Amino acid sequence: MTTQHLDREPLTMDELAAVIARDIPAGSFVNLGIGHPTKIADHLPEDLGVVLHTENGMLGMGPRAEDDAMDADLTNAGKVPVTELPGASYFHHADSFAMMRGGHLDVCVLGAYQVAVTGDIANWHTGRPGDIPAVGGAMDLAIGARNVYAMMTLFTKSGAPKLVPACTYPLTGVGCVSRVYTDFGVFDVGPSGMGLRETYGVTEADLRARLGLWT
Amino acid sequence: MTTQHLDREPLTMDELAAVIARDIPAGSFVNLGIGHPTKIADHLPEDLGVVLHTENGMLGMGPRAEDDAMDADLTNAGKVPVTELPGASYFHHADSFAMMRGGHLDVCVLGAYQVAVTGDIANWHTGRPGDIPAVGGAMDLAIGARNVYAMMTLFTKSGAPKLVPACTYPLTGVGCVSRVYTDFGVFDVGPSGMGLRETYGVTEADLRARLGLWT
Amino acid sequence: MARATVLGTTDEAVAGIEDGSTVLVGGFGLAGMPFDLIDALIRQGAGDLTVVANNAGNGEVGLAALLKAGRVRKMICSFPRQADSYVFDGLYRAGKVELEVVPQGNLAERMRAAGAGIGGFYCPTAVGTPLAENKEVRRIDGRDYLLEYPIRGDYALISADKADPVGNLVYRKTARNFGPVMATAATTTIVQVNEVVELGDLDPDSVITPGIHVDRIVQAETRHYTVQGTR
Amino acid sequence: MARATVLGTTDEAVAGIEDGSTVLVGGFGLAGMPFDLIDALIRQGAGDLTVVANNAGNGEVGLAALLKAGRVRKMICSFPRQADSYVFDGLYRAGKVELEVVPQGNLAERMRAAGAGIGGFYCPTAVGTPLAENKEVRRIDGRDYLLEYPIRGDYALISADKADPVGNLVYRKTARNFGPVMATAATTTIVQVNEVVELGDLDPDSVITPGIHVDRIVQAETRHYTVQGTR
Repeated sequence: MTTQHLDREPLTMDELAAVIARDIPAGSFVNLGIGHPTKIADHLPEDLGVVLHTENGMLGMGPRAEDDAMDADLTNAGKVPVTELPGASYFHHADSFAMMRGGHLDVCVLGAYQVAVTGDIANWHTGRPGDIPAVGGAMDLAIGARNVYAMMTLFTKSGAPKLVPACTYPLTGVGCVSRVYTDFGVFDVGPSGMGLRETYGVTEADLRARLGLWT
Repeated sequence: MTTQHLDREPLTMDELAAVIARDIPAGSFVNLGIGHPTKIADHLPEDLGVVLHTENGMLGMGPRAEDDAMDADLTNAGKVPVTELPGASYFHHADSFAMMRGGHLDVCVLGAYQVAVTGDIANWHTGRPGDIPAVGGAMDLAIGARNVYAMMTLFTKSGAPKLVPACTYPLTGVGCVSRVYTDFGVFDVGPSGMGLRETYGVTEADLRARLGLWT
Repeated sequence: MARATVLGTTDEAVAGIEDGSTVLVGGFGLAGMPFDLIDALIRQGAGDLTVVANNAGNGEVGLAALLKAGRVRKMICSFPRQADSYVFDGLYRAGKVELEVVPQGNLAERMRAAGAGIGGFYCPTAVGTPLAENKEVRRIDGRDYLLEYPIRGDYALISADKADPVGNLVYRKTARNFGPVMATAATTTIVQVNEVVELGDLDPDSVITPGIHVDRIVQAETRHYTVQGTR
Repeated sequence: MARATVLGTTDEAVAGIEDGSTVLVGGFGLAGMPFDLIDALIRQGAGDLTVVANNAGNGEVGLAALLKAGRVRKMICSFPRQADSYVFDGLYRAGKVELEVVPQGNLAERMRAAGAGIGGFYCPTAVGTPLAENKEVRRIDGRDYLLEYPIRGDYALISADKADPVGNLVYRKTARNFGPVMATAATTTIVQVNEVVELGDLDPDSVITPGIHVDRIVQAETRHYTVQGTR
């Protein structure tokens, strides 16, 4: 059953961050990928008890550090200075990625170039000749959490869908994404097929037509 | 060239411990197996800077703890209460055995039922029916250090050599021992053949004859 | 993995452990053994357990008491036979408990692999020995290795020195032993601690087990300072 | 592994590094980067290096300066391309440096394997992606894994917060990153620290890198507190 939010425009990335934040269960351990997903942190109420993991070796990450609070020894995975919350802990990279790969994180939210209806994700490399490949922790994150969500605009600037039958960009992970949050709608994806949970500023029928994914 | 110490009896286990201690280079990281090898610690001068590893998770182990110094949280691999020296560190079992398996220890001295001239060692299981097998860290220790030495009496109580062409007891490790310290003599062993370094209370010729290892 | 919960009693801490579970039990001999949790597990009644631990109990306390109560179907451990392991020895000889012997370092590394999402690893330990039987051998860079698989637990019962309310743990001396590894390898990790401290009281740089690996915390009822053999 | 030595200068600390060495360089971006050791390595002159690090340099300092000096034949890293990685970008596009991209977690785990004597391990990361090319795939319990091999270093250059005279290390916050793993994976581990403390000043329960993994220690000449992008 799809909920259609038709009394409004499609979501801004900040509104989308709030929508994702509402879906994160209390007390979860969460990794927010570089880029748009970082914004989700601003919408997590403190009393929800969500603990943020940053793969460069920390649990209990607080908000971005400003001015005097900036410490060169305390950054997030995007190398942005951050702060430490009470109950934080530090660990080395092998332990940090063991934590991720071992399935200890509840949710990871990743930005994406493309997500396939099968749950494949492409977010590390455009594949364009001359582009320097740089994967960082993307592939580890993609397979690491119990629930991997993608957060992206649904269409490219030129209007091409980024939710696709099969990714054309080099893959980051196979069948690992279970939900895709976009400005126009929220989708379930994976091996058992795709479902449309919500639409924003567009009807289900219009969205299906525009994506060309259903017949 | 074999050095023959003929003006004396064969070594006691305590004297043997002192002989081994003299061969341990200054500043080495050393693991001493349960049983006779534990005695070697008593013969390591403090200024030699040898650091003792105990595989249950400690570097910088000090002497056995007595009376009030006994702490249930501080034992060696034989579960004997020990003490902590300045500069000690604690770590968990996976890190401790990674340290060993990764070749970071300079010397490990093990007790043995049998050692083969090829460097095989048997020290964990008699193989007798009804005996409960218990390996502990023996197999990890046998392959873990850069130099693995065996310390044992050369003959069983019934007079059978324990330095043998091939072990008859179940193996602990293959080709891993490089030197065998015994009450009657010190031997080099390994893939390149065996050599007799020193004898105690017996001539080289007598010892060779008694072992029946050389023709 | 919701955040850790601090419970009031060891009985609450071990609630829900099912018959047939695989339970990782911390400790090296008596050091670090979670005595109170094991006593609670005996009261709780779960049986047909597979227990993974370094030893198979000492005297009649802790793991030995669990064995004596007949709750253990199989022991996976490195060193069952000790001077005071008579409870296990008797059960084993009577065919009442199965035994799988695993080298100590492999026991630790296989649990680490389970916690770290590693599917298997090549290990040089035990090559050419009876414990290599039925294991795949692979030669890498001129050295032989055995393929070892992860050991996972449904539950881990461990002890630590201090916990904060979100489950961060620090340990004391060699009582640390298997605790940090077992905490990562079990679906539900239950910890008895000497002390529950306030949030913010642990130095984040000195935390050994981050709270993400801990599910239930309980303050130990009695602090065990008994040295093995002197009990 | 003789015991660690505390040296007076960074030049002494990097003495003897040969042309063609594989050097593991700590740091995640600028956090934890051993700036002084890299500067000393540039003065020392070793070239034709294979450098293993998370990134490929920022601005013109640290690793970027080493690259700019033309000493690096190959970079093995997870994330070379950054906003300020123009030195590497230029060299790479000019064909003057080779690049091997390794997922960040695999980079860490492969160095851990080297330090832990593991011959190889099965890892689920990168299955089905271009980075799986030429890697052996194995299905274990219904999931596919890639066989990954250890990455060893001849030298590791890392930074830590404090060392004691026997080489025990503690780190500060996320500057810890690759330090503890690289320390185990190199034949010779060289560490710059903010402070060398007296023997006994570090709590043995809080030591992160035991001294056995450390060979040379030097106090950093300047304490780097520059935050990336604000330099």
